[in-house]
Amino acid sequence: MSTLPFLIIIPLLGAFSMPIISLLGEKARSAWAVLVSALTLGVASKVFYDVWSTKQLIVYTLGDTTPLGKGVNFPIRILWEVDLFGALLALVVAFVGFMAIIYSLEYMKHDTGLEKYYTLILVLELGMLGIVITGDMFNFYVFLEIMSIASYALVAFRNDTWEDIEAGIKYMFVGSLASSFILLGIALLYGQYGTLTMSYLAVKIAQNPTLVSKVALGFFIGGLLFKSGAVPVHMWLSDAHPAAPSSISAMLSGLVIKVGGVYALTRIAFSIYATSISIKTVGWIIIFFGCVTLIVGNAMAVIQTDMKRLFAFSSVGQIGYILLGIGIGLTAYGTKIGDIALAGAIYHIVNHALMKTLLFLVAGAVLHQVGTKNLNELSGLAKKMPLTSFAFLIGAAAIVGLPPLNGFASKWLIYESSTLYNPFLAAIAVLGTAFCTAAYVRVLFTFFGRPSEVVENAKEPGKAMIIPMLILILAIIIMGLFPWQISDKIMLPTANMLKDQLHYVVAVIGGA
Amino acid sequence: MKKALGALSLLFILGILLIVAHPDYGLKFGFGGKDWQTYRYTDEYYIEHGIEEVGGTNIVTDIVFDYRGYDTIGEATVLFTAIAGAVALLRRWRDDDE
Amino acid sequence: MSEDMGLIVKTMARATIPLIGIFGTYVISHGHLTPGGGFQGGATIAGAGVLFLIAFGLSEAKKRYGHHVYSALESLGGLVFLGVAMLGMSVAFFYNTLWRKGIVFAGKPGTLLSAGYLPIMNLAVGLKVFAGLVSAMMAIAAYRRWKE
Amino acid sequence: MIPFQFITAFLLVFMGLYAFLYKRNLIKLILALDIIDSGIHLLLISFGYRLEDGTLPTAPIYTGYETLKGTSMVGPIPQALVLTSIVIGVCILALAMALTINAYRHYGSLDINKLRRLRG
Repeated sequence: MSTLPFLIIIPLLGAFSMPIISLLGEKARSAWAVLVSALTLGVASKVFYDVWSTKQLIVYTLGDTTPLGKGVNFPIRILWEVDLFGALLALVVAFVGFMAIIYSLEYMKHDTGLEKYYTLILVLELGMLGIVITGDMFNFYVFLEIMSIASYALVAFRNDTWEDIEAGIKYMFVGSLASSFILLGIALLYGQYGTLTMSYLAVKIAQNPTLVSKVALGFFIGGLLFKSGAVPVHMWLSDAHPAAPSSISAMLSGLVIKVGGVYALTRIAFSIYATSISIKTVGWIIIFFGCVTLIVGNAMAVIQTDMKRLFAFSSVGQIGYILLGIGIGLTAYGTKIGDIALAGAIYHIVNHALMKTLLFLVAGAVLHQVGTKNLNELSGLAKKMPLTSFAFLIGAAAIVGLPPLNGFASKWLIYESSTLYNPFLAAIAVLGTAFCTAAYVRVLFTFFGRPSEVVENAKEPGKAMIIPMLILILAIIIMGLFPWQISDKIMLPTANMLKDQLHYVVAVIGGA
Repeated sequence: MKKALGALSLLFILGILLIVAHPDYGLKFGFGGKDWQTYRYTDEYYIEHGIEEVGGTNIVTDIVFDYRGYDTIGEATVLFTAIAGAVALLRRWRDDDE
Repeated sequence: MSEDMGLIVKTMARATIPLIGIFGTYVISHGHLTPGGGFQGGATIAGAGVLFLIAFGLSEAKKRYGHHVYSALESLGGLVFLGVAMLGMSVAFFYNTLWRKGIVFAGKPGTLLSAGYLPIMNLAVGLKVFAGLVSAMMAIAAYRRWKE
Repeated sequence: MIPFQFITAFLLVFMGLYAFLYKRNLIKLILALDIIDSGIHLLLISFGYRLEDGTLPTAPIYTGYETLKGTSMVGPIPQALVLTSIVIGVCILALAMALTINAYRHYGSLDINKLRRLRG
């Protein structure tokens, strides 16, 4: 019996039974949330290890032993199709979710409505896990909606402050419009090809690439760029991520924009469309958006005075790097440069999830202990909160890309591939990094400056907030010590597996 | 300027959708006979085999709960989430009296 | 202005609410035979709740509504759904083992006790949708905090 | 000749997008989202329609009185998908209403131009 179904069943069980468990009291509720997310992390590691050690896709059919119907050669049931990319992201999602839940034990202690909070955070994790393992277009839409609705509600969770409500409303309208675009694309694909399974769609589109499939791809790219916060439509991100509670900001910035945006874009582009239409044009579109995002996001980060808003704009900038890597991977499909760029993008997704989670947890600790996130009032924090400041130092150094830490290797892969492909793109990427450095150095000077009045009485937060930060620091440093081993052992096989569309198709419909 | 740009992009989207809807370029309406077998093979499979494989005479329910049952549990989760979210958002504020 | 809607409406509501409930239960329990199913039937029964709220007023409805009861019922529906889906875990998640192996609910297609786990799932989803919609409605109706 | 079913569906999507861009009331924006969704549902449902010679299509439900098994039943998948999609639409509606009520309490208005306190 496969362990894969428990990746969904355990968080689902946890979320559904949360109202009953919370009748037993506050302790039981927190313990249940931690237990469920820890078990999910265990299952995710097992699934990742299985896929990684065998280098085989896991195909799991819901409701039968085989996806194909009786006496026919097309899939009729929903199926899960997990390749290394999906398994890797599932691991990261489970890990960051676990950290965020431990962190919120203390961070959210003074809020009301915590029963709903833990339900929603488990559902958010469930939605992302569902997206990364699914192999069916409509099922992808359903889980995208689960993830989105949970995050709308969590952004506006503190309903007694106007920032949260305003940010929640903006996020909800933009996100629902994007979901509608994606649903329209799925409807068009069904109308033309009569199936919803991703791998069989790939076969059908390769046989008959009509105009409809291209229009549907246009709708997918539009909707998913909305969801990932690329630049012309990044306004919701810079409002929603600072307004949410910090544990949620960490999950939103670290995971949601990647799983719901970039992962889905990559999966659709590589696994469905890669060989059937001229993928080069699509790649250049993504590169264009990536470059604009890179410059604007990082440049906007420099001029912010609100710490969480600075981090949110920095997230926009980092999404630009990832989009750039994926775009080069698409235009140079099948060459060595493309592989390097793709591996760099995947590596950067993982790294950025860890770094940005750490940074938002630091911001939350400061907000919780000092009560403000305005950088002009926070000078001299390092003397009062040395551990938190150290965590910030590590996170900032990693996101800028200093060599001993993990951000260096992934950024280096993206620079290297873009230099080989087109030096102009590399120049843009370096320019973005310069802006990024400026923004973080500014925060650093604030932290180590002369102590101001606001921070006089600040002290370190409690254990439940310190421990997740320490674990994340440890993860960043360990990943920084073995960058090229990780790149060779995990990221390059992931890129190769993602690129291997034939394997993805054959695993479902057999040796066609 | 902004308004004109928005209107233009709206018209562009509508135009593309209408081109797609034209039978010569893309989608067709009302398949029958041989076309039905080539374009709606999955629906045909469900209509043929639904009763023996699942047992319900309502094929839509067979699909909703068996063939695509996983979608339905997702849908139930969406409902659960939205209601939890709505109840959480409509709870009392921290500084409300009573 | 009083909260409820007067004698005529209240009497009519008393008469129709049980009928709506029966019709909703019929839609749920015959979901695998006729048009309808768990979602539609559950929404129908929740409609009876809306009628009660409008006809009798908020304070009367609040007396008969316990938030914990309804959220526990909702999660119970979800748990039953999940549990039934896991019955055939030895083969696959969502494997319709009751019908394929013919244990219970395995009558001739077209009768009430057929189609394996479909009737149980319909009941679970109906319970969940009813409880969920009623609690959402009560949450929206009870939220009146600005000056009117 | 473009089938009028598709034209209707796309016009609904167009109307929804128009309202989404140019209306300023929060409730109207929520309705706009719902109209876009309705258009997509109409499109999906019309994909399932079937035209056979001589017979009218029926709903995909076996009643026991069919003369020939499944001669012309309309496609059941779009109906199942629309069923799921409608519930998702309702959920977004409920959440949007909850947010709107909160916004009205904070701002005393439903005008989206008033909701511009956050600096982009």
